[in-house]
Amino acid sequence: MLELAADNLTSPMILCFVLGVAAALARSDLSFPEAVAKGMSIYLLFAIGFKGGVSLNEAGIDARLVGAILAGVALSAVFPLVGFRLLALLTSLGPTDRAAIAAHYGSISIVTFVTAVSVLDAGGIAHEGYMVAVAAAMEAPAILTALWLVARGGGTTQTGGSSGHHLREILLNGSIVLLLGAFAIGWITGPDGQREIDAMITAPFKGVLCLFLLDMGLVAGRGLRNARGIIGPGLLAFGVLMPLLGAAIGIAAGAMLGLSPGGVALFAVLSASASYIAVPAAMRVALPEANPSLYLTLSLGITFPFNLVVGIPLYLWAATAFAGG
Amino acid sequence: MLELAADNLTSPMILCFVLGVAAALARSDLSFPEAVAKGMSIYLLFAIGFKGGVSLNEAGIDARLVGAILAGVALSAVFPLVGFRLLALLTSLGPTDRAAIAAHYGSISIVTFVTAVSVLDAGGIAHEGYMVAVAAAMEAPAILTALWLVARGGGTTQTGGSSGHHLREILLNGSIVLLLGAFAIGWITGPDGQREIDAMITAPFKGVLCLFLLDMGLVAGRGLRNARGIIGPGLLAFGVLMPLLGAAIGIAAGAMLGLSPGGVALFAVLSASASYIAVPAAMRVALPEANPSLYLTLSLGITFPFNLVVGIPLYLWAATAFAGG
Amino acid sequence: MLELAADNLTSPMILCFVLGVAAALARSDLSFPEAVAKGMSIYLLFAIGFKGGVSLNEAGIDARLVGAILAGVALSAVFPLVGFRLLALLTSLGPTDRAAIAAHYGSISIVTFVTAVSVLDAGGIAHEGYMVAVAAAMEAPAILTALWLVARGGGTTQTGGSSGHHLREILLNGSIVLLLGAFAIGWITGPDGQREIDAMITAPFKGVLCLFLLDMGLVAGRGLRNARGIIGPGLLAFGVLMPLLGAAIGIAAGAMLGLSPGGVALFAVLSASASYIAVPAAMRVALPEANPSLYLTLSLGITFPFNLVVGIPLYLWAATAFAGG
Amino acid sequence: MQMHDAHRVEIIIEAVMERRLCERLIEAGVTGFTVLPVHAGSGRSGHWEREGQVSKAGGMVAVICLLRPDRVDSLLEAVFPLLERHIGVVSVCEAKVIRSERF
Amino acid sequence: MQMHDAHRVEIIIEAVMERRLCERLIEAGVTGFTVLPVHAGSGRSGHWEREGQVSKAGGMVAVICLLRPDRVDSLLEAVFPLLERHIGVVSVCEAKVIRSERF
Amino acid sequence: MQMHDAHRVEIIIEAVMERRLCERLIEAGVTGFTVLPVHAGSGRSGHWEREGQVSKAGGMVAVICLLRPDRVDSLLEAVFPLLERHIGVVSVCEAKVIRSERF
Ligand SMILES: Nc1ncnc2c1ncn2[C@@H]1O[C@H](COP(=O)(O)O)[C@@H](O)[C@H]1O
Ligand SMILES: Nc1ncnc2c1ncn2[C@@H]1O[C@H](COP(=O)(O)O)[C@@H](O)[C@H]1O
Ligand SMILES: Nc1ncnc2c1ncn2[C@@H]1O[C@H](COP(=O)(O)O)[C@@H](O)[C@H]1O
Ligand code: NA
Ligand code: NA
Ligand code: NA
Repeated sequence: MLELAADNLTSPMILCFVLGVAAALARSDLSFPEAVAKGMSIYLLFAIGFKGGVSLNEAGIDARLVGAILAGVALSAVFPLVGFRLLALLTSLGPTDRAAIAAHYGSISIVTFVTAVSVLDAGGIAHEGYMVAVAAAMEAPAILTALWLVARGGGTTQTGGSSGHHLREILLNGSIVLLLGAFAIGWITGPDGQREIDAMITAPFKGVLCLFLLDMGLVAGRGLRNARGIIGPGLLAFGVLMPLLGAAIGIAAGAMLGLSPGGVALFAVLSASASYIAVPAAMRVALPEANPSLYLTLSLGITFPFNLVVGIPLYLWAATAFAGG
Repeated sequence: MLELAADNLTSPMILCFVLGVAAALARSDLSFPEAVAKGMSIYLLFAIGFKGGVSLNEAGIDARLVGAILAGVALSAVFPLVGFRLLALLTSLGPTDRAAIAAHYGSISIVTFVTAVSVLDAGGIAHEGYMVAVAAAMEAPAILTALWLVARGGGTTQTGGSSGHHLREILLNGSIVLLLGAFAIGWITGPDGQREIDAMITAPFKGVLCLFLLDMGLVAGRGLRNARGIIGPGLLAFGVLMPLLGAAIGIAAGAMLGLSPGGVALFAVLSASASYIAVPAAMRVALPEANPSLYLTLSLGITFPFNLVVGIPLYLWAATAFAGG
Repeated sequence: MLELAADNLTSPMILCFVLGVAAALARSDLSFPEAVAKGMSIYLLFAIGFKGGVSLNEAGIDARLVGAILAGVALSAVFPLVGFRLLALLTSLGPTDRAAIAAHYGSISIVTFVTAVSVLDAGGIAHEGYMVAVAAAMEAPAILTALWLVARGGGTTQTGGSSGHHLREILLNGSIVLLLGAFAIGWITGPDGQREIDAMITAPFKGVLCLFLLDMGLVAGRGLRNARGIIGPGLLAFGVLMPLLGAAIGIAAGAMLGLSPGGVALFAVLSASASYIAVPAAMRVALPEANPSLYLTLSLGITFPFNLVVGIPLYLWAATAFAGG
Repeated sequence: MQMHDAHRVEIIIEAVMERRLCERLIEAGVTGFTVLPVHAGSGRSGHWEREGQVSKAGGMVAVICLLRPDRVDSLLEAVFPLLERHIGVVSVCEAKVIRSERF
Repeated sequence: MQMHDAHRVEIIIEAVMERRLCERLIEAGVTGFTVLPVHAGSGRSGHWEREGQVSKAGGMVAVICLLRPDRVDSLLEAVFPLLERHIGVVSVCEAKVIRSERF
Repeated sequence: MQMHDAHRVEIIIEAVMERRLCERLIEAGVTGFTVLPVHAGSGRSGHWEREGQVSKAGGMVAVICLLRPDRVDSLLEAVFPLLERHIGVVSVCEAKVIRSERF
């Protein structure tokens, strides 16, 4: 466990993230163009989706696949309820802010997932390829729960356009479509397809991930600098407790589904991670009164680094201990 | 033939294009930044040009090279006359729109060409490296023919700047310069040069092509959505018949030149394909009265997918049957 | 020597630069999006920094490392004094313009350095990995000397913000932070880290460098076109003599430090090269009265190509002859 | 040259609302509008910049709409529901245009 | 602060015409202009956006030119031939500038 | 719709000065501003474009600031020291805004 953590701390990926945060806090003008950041994110989503699809093609459809997806959807839908309540205990925020924050923790961070997959691969730990599909399935349900929480409390959640319009927009979000589309392509084309494009999606993957984490460090550091004073001790505690809680539930669910230790660890990582791309955008549309500094700082500035540095090795260790490795 | 077509349909490249069209039609917000799309296009043009130049260096200059280039220029110049007339038969469009559309079909689509080269390479089918130079030579002549068609009919074609200025702009178009420049560099440096940069221009090529086709699918799908109702049955027929006609003439010309079956297939692909980068821009400058929705939708939304999905395997089969493979 | 020069002239890298210059002079509209250019530059800085750090990790810290960095700082600080004086001899420019130009020559061009490293690697010539750190150390001191030169002459150098603010901005410049950060990461993670991301930072490196040089050729050519008539014979002479002078001093310093012939050549290249990214931006802030056309055209349009085409093989030959190879 | 009175409306609004705003404008019957990218900004909700960002959440666009003076009010009324709950600013300048038949 | 009368001309024109327009402006003797990128737009010829596009064909730029009121007419006359046949809009606002010697 | 008088200040300034200008504006107490990217330009110091550039040296940004008419002077005075020594242009237009409590 300690060794894993130490290895993790000195991996190029974590160090790149740290470099980014440090540069931003020191007010360096180092930055990535928006288009480059988006390009790297497209690449990572495509590659991870495709490889997941190929491994499903190789392993064949498994009864557990359906179970895992349903469990993922259920957890994503339920976590915001947990988060909403936990935030009420730890902070004095109003229901709209609490719902918006909670939505982020029900959904997932694909980069945290991708980093965990890289750690597993580096350690030679097997895991189910369809976890990518589970990741995609977990992106959206949390948003709906959060909107329901606000609507139930008498808040308004829609702006311009019917609620069906809005739901469709959430489900057709670019990152979900790309992840599932690439997964489907990988599944259809299988190992033959992978051979054709392997040199582009496998070999440079980790290097691109390093640069992307550097960029995320820059953005997170900038957010932390601008948001100084916004995150009190209660929110800070939430930013660490919520992922731990999520991971614990994720491990239990994964073990109950009978996933491999690697798969259980990934389930824990998905459950623990908080969205910072799709959900913030959805919240700006649907809950514009919620303060974006709160959820962005918490998700990208606190929980993301926590999961990256402490969480991934911890969840992996716990999953191995629990699911027998 | 059927096997080829089926293989083609389930290749990651075609599936990526289909994913893009589907996402756009479903109104997903998935999109590539403009800079990323341009970056991928620069990469593809550079790589395909360079590799063509290297293979010319290896094979040595061939009498057929000159013949192929001259034939390409002639076909590019003549096709718009054919298209202009065919459009008069099939549609009731005015001469300016017909000339503008016809210009696109005389010129070529480099991505269609690149995809065909990938298919040939995957199938181990040899082809002349200098076909890249033929592709570059075929980009511009069609534009001049179209302008002549309009001028002959009494239309105006110039805006600001002499006609020499305009010609120069067409010939120094970025994609022509990059393709020919990379070709020249590949030719000068030969296999030694290729060894230096091979890891960047060969291995990831197909993967980048997949992502580029995904982007093109998104743009094509958006165009189709916006242009609903613009393309009547006559235009639709043109968008399929013109490439078939082009391909037939291309196969005949390629076989008469004595090209290899792979080379004949590429000649057919060039003849069949329609420009959607260089020519639309030239038409906006020179024939601003022509309706861009017509030519963009036709070229990118109809003919490009037709060639990608049906055309390439068909032309390859015909070329092999005809030129003896 | 001649063979080296000829090899250099027909390398894909030089030819790409030449293609860019030619396309821009011919007024082709070929261009790279700003975001793509910045993305390539981030990649190159990261890769070269990381690899330098790894090789320091392998070689262990060497007394010479400290000496080389101190020597680099000293040369960077002193060269502007030399340049300032030489410009007074060769031109009739005022002190502000002379100081601004001189700052560029005290600092370094990382792309010239990267190209030289590629040439050494291709020729199998060993060199100290920590030269990357020397490069980073040489970026900033020249700027301070130039500001001191102007302040001493009674000129004003600050706009908005204290001088400490300004110094901090210079030292935390994005390219310095990225280069040193990647160096540190490479040093910490060592060969293990390199193995993880090697496929991304080593294999495609030269290909990306080629495209980046093509872009630099386009920018340089555009600058030359716009600046026709600005560079008189005196400035032109400076643009060639100053790098030669710098290289000579660099070779002497490198040899005195006991660097390997490859290391001496790199020291010469750093000394000879002129900044065109960090220093121009710093000069716009601190010496807005200096004419940017002068220093940009000189650095990017004259000295950069001179070093690329003539300088690198010359300095390498001299370093080998001098430091015994 | 013959010039005609017009108004230039500039709406700076969150990027996530771009699609909805455009739909509203078209429904409101404007003849056209142009969307400019925005790089950074500052307001009561703090400072933001687009560099390095993937999410659309932090970012704005600027929409410029030229129209006949008598249409400004109906445009503003059509888009006000969007603006009311979202951060953003709207300004209107008097302007002259050529080719009034276009507006 | 001392302010001077000026006009702010904004020309939104097809990206393919940018080079020609700039040449015209310089020929017409303006002291300067600034070109802003455009992200998307809508008009009688439909809706377009730049995302994912490689071709310059579908896209516009916005050119801003500040100049002395008495020069507006000659500028418009110089660029009109370009505008006449191409899609795009031109608007002129009254403005004040500092440092009038620059215009 | 209820509109209020405001001024629209547009500062086109070198990209390297963006950070300093923003700090100045905030110090000067403006409630907000928006920064637009600039693609190319021409002036007495020649023509430039951003395509392919890595250095911030050649390039501008456009900063738009809407504010109450009585605050314009103090804003201009606050930013003038920056503008004086750097290339760039400043223009002020009269405008109307909705939601005046925001300015
Ligand atoms: N007075 C203003 N002038 C120009 N843009 C503004 C102004 N106030 C706000 N903005 C823009 O609107 C965004 C949100 O403003 P706010 O709601 O005040 O945080 C800012 O980040 C700016 O981009
Ligand atoms: N009223 C308008 N206000 C602002 N921009 C416009 C307007 N009308 C047209 N445009 C711009 O000009 C382009 C072409 O307009 P059109 O010729 O009407 O299709 C549109 O896509 C918009 O970018
Ligand atoms: N009259 C003007 N109208 C609009 N932008 C201008 C004007 N004059 C200068 N500029 C902008 O300011 C930059 C520097 O101008 P200058 O100091 O005249 O070289 C130019 O490159 C343009 O981007
Ligand atoms: Na989660
Ligand atoms: Na064709
Ligand atoms: Na130097």
